[in-house]
Amino acid sequence: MKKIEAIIRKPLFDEVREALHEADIDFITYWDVTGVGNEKAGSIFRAKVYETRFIQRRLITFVCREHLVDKAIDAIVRSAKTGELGDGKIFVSDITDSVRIRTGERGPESLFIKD
Amino acid sequence: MKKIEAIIRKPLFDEVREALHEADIDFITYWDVTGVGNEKAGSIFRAKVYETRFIQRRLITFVCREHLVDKAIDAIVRSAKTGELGDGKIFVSDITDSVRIRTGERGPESLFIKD
Amino acid sequence: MKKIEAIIRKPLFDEVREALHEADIDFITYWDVTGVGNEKAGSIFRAKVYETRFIQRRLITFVCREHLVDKAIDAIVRSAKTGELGDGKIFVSDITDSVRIRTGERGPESLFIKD
Amino acid sequence: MKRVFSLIALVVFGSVSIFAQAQPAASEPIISFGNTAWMIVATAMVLLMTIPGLAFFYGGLVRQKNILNILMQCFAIMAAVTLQWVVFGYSLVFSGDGSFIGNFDWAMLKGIRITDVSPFFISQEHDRIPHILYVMYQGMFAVITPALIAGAFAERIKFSGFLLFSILWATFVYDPVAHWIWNPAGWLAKMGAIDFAGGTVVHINAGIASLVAALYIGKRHNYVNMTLPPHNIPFVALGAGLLWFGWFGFNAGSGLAADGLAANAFLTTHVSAATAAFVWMGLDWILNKKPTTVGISTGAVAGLAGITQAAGFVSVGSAIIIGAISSVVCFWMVGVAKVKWNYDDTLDAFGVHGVAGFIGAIATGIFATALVQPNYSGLIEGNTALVGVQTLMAVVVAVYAGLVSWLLFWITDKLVGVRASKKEESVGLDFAMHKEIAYTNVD
Amino acid sequence: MKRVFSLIALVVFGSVSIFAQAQPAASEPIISFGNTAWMIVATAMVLLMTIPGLAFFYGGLVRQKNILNILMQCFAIMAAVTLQWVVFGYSLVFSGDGSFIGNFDWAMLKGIRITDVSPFFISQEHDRIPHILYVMYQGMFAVITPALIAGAFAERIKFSGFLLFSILWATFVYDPVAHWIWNPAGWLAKMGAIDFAGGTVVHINAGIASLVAALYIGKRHNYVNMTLPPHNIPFVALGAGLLWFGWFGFNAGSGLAADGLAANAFLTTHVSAATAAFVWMGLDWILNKKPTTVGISTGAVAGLAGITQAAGFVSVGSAIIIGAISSVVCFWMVGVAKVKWNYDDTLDAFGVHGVAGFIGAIATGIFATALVQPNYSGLIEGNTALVGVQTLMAVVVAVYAGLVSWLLFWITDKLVGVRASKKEESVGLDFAMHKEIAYTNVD
Amino acid sequence: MKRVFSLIALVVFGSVSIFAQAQPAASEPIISFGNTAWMIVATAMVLLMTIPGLAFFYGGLVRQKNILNILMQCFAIMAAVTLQWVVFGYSLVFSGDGSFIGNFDWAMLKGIRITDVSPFFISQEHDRIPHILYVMYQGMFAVITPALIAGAFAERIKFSGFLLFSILWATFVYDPVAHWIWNPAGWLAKMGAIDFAGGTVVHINAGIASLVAALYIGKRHNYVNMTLPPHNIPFVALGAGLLWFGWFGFNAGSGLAADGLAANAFLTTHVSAATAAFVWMGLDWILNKKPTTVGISTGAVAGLAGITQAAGFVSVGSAIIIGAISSVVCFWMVGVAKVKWNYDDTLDAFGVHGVAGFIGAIATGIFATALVQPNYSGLIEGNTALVGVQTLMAVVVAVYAGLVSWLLFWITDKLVGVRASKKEESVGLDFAMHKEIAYTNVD
Ligand SMILES: Nc1ncnc2c1ncn2[C@@H]1O[C@H](COP(=O)(O)OP(=O)(O)O)[C@@H](O)[C@H]1O
Ligand SMILES: Nc1ncnc2c1ncn2[C@@H]1O[C@H](COP(=O)(O)OP(=O)(O)O)[C@@H](O)[C@H]1O
Ligand SMILES: Nc1ncnc2c1ncn2[C@@H]1O[C@H](COP(=O)(O)OP(=O)(O)O)[C@@H](O)[C@H]1O
Repeated sequence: MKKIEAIIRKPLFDEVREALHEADIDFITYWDVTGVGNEKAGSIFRAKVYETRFIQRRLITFVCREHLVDKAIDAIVRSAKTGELGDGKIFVSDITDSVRIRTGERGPESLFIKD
Repeated sequence: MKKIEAIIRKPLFDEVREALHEADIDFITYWDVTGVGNEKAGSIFRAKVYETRFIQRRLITFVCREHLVDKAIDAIVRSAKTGELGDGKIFVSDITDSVRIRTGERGPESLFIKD
Repeated sequence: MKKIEAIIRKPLFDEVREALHEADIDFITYWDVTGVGNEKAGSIFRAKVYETRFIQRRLITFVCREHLVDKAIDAIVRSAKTGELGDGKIFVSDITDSVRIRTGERGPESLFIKD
Repeated sequence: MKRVFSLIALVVFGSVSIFAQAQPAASEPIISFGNTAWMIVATAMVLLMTIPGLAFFYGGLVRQKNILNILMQCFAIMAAVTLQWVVFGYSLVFSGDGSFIGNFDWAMLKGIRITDVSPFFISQEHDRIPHILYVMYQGMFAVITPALIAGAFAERIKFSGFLLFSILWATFVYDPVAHWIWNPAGWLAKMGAIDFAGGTVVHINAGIASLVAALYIGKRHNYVNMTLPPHNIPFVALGAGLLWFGWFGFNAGSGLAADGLAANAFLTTHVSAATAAFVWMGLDWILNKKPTTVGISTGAVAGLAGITQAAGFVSVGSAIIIGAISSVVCFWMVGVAKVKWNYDDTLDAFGVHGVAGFIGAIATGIFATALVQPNYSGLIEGNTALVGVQTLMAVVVAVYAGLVSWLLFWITDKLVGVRASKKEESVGLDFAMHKEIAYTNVD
Repeated sequence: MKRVFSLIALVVFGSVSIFAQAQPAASEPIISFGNTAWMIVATAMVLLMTIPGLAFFYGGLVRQKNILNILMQCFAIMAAVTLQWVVFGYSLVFSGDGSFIGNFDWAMLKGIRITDVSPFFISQEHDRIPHILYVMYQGMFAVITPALIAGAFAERIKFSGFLLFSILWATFVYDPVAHWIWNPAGWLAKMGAIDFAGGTVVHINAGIASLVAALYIGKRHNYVNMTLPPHNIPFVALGAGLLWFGWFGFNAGSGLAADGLAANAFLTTHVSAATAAFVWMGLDWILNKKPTTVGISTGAVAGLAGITQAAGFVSVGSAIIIGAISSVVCFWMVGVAKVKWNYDDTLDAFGVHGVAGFIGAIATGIFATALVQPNYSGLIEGNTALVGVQTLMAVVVAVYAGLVSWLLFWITDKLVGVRASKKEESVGLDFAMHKEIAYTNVD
Repeated sequence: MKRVFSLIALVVFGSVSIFAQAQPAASEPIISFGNTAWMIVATAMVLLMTIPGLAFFYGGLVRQKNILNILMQCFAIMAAVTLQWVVFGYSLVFSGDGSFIGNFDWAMLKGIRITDVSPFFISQEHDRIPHILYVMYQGMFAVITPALIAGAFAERIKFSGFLLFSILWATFVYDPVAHWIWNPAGWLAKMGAIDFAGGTVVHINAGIASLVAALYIGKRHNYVNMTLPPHNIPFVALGAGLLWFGWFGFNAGSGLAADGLAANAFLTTHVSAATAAFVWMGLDWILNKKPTTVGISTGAVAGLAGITQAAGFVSVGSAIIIGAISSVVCFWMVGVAKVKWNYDDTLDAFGVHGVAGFIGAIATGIFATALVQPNYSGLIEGNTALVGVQTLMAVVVAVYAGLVSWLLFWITDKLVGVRASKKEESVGLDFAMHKEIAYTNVD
């Protein structure tokens, strides 16, 4: 099982979620973060313009089985890319165990619905 | 050392924290996240009912030594389970190093208080 | 590639960010969390003082190449340390893959700017 | 009702000095301290309705990334329309004796001295207010009307387009319509159409413009499958509370005096709002299983808009009926009809204000009673004429506002554009249009 | 003081037309523009106290998951009690000459014409306000009183139970008690008990009901080991500021005229609030090491509640004393006594309003001075009778409100239930009762 | 203008009873219901400007960790200065006939009965308000002035230092300056300097004190490279809206009557605010590419502060000019000059209030017209004297306020310290000074 963490532009969240859905990723968790990177944003405050490298972003994370990883990454890259500085990053790491609290199931089978 | 991440129902947070405390997990960090999964919630807005799969959840994370992992998972499953869709997930992963900032201690010993 | 997660005191964020900058860490992502640990904070509410172990903290995370890890940890410890209970923790883990969304680059080279 | 009488010999009173108030001749109107006291406050209360009242009511309903755009629109209209009003708007509406529009005699308030009594009055012919206070009071109505429209195209309008459209609209729609109905020389006023506090002039007028604007500008992206909960419901309630408070200035102030008529308008306004809020809560509870905060707030606003036209003509029992009907119809409108007809009136500026305005126009024709103002009786007292002229007024204003608003929106679109780009919309108008973010937690 | 005089021949004035005001016979009361101007505004200010004033003061103090429930309660009471008031509440309190309760003569405001002068007055026998304005002004008091109780059972009440209880309470507790004290025919009024703006009728009354309700419904789950910081302290301060503002309508309006008595009530109200706020800040600072925002806001409210009864009877020096005592006692009550006696009055509706109400009742008996109203002297001017009757009034109202509130709460519990389920409580009442979430950040 | 006349034989009117109002002798001043009605409300509106108006305007602009400190300061000043005012402040300003300061004759409002008419009036010599109401109205000005200064040292002040400084400042700066200008015996008043509603007494005075305090206390840590967006812009807009509303009480109330002069002050105030808001929006748009919410709010406040002094002396055309100039100069001040001169006036208390105050002082000397008040003409009507004395007033007050504020700040620093420690500043003043956190999401 792999954990995927994607730091994306907030306004593109809807597109990414749909792309993931098409790539069979239905369970995700996300929250808002602040990112410091290459991109800069200009704001105005009382007659002054100032630039900030602190950008509001969204972090999406999900755990999935290995065979879905590449498809998922492709989906994110496709939907979250604008080509301009600040498109964000995806990180992949290993998950050693997983539990579905409702059923107590452990391991990969906790990640999908058997019917 | 293992890192445990549990995505739970917000209202059950108190129960989970107490269960963890009894399982010797005293150091935890948490924040609020939005989860997309099987569960749905209905809201009302101006004479219309609509359903949303975006549910407010809480993510609890802590790093602990290996021998505490199973006890901790049991504690979470016990306290966070309602048996209905949407009880959440627990993920376990490896931590290669840990530092206590106050003392500079590294490795497992940074995780507990020696007296 | 390693992922570093540091849970620090919010007021020291500026110092930590600058120290990381000097340690060649320019890309970071952070958000606010609540920590439960040894430290306690006293609040007043309607004529009563009460203590809480729920402390507002900030979690900084970044992924970097191995050779930067020790320098980065040193920078954090130096800048985030007050010596009092509650200085926080740093956790290190492995990242198996990394993608820069803008370019599609993968692996370590997605983490820095080649000029 | 704003059925006002312009005095033939205004010039006579021009010379009434404020020091002369102590010994007025019997027939000469004076500036009454009491009525002036009330109307100064009423004017300020109507300002409060726009900022921060309406601004927060609307602002809480949109997504977090668009609230500043709403607040900004309310402030910008307050600034722009105030200037328009003083420079020529007031004159267009209230000067002269043309049937269709005023002239420029009072442009820049030329010739209006601070000692002049208002040539307009309702129930108190003798005890009046200063003319310039009347200018200000009416000015606050001119401000809030275009601000209401902002609810229709929220979350996707270009700011420059919005500003240009609002100023044009204030000039070419609001000013003529207000002239027809509130200037005694206006053709609808002469036909006997009555609108106590602006149910037609303000609510139908803005409501129809909203519908037109919503249709023209089109839906927000993803509108169909988006569930868009309000980002800050306490702000919605704050706005609704301030609107309720300010509405007493709006309605009870429209008699231009602190007398029994004002008290009656206060009573009917409050009771209609309470009834409509209660009914909406009940409908939510029965049909959707739960009573809601946004629902009860919306209900109150529907009741307030519904009674506006009738407040100074009907009695308390009729106010209950008007409130209840407004609530039921608006509930159906925003919950059923809007979904079926599938247009995107973001904050229901038409569904609430426009629809309730219509109800009020007709209801005034039905429920007006000589017990409140001796000269005005409606259908229930056997006068069939009034309901006819009221319907005519509502329809005429709807048609005029509909056509001209469309035209102005089209002109604005050609000149500067009205629709934000898809990217601006998804980034959020706050940042895209104003380079500001409403809430930040940088420490 | 609301020690009002009903005119024997009300019917006489029923025929006073608003047009007759220009030439009043010497002895015939008229509708004064000035007093009416003030009282219209005062009425609107008391509305503002409930929504959004109290709604935000309470709403900011609860946890994020319960704020909408508080706001909703304030709006629902505004709607429901307004209707109750117009339909029969006003009549029960103010009509007839029964000692214990009024009759239904004024149900639906039957027979009250818009030209009628109010049969009730305080300092200005000749220059009065419209009767329907008096109805509205009193109605706002009937609304805010049950709203205060909402603080006692916050975060765990069932909405249906809340609504039923509030309407019953308004009818069976508020209406009789208001009749006893504010209707000149009431038995306590006849004994000489005085309550200028509602220290007993509103604050003791609601305070005792709060205590009873808090005890009946029981503690929130986990109450003992929960630390529950307010979720939005700026909202608390916003509410406190609006309450302070609106309280001038409440207290300075209770003389029903814009005269020296109103100015005195304004002065004592403001000074008592300032003193109490200052004292609470000092106590926090000394005893808890830091002055706090919630503390100074609570102190101001305690001072306002404390002076309410006395505002039109005492002078500025006494107001300082009353403010200081209210603050100290309420501080001790919520900080020490509540902890010791271990009950869960969530937002201290009893600890602040009830307790300060008692202080005000007794203080009026002590500090009333003939310098303010010639007919009312207290203990410091050698009149021992007043403090006795004031104590009696406070005790009688406390006992009556205590017993009947318990009974009504019990009946409500049997009929629809009062306590939210454990699950609803932990999910939060906003979502459980209203399917709404106060703040969302969906973009 | 507050150019007021103290009656030689005050004692005469001391005996005017409120019951005597019905049959006043021609020459004897009475308490007018209408004027009293307006002034009660105006007084409450000025309270609303401080809490919650200014509190939220400032509170929204700071970082999340410092908002409670701002709110707390506004409440604490409301409490402390109210007591100071009643105990001796009012007496220092308005009693006696000294040129430089009053005496203690009215300490604790000794000898002021509730039936006394105010010895001070502007346009209505005969129809006045109760003396105690005048005390309260002026008291609200005494409260808001030191509250304005809080903007200068926000985010780094010690609370004890703040409180001590504010009380000292109210006593040793505000009271004398108000005496010079608003007491007819004051030396600047006698020279003919005029300040209708406090442009000099309030805005220059507080503005200069702000500059001094900002320079003394030094910059916030990291000021240079910190970008500090406001934490809650909707709060800023809420505050600005409430300030705009309340400012009508401030300016239109300063004529102490509900007459044509009040209406004129209302008109000029509103138009100046609208113009300044519009101009600021335009400057932002042209120079910074985008119109902003904080900008338009700040512009409105600049226009309000700019017109304050002139509101009762100039006509509507001049109000447009004053509004526009205030906006442009303040824009340049906070956007260019502050950056260049590199001082840290956190919320631009000097850059907006102080600077606009100066503009208003001079503008009054230029634009005053006999059309508004017959006795006051400015430069445009050929009277060169007035602009001279206005400039003198502005400079004298600036110098006095500058020196004494510095001294008081220095004394406060020695006694209790003014600057929060570096650690307190980075933790945030809310927690460091008050052990409170504004927003929490514990469920
Ligand atoms: N190594 C990293 N570790 C953590 N977050 C990162 C890292 N690199 C980038 N980010 C996040 O991704 C965001 C976008 O990165 P940025 O450098 O601005 O764009 P790009 O990847 O297109 O060069 C940053 O704001 C930051 O939140
Ligand atoms: N694979 C996953 N990766 C990340 N988060 C997940 C994953 N699966 C579930 N979650 C989180 O857990 C929550 C509960 O999951 P859900 O499917 O609704 O319930 P259940 O596990 O009982 O079927 C989701 O809302 C989501 O936040
Ligand atoms: N094992 C852990 N897992 C997750 N978070 C932790 C862990 N240990 C500490 N923390 C976080 O670090 C914060 C500081 O820890 P604390 O015990 O108070 O201080 P110290 O490390 O100085 O003893 C805690 O509030 C918590 O957020």
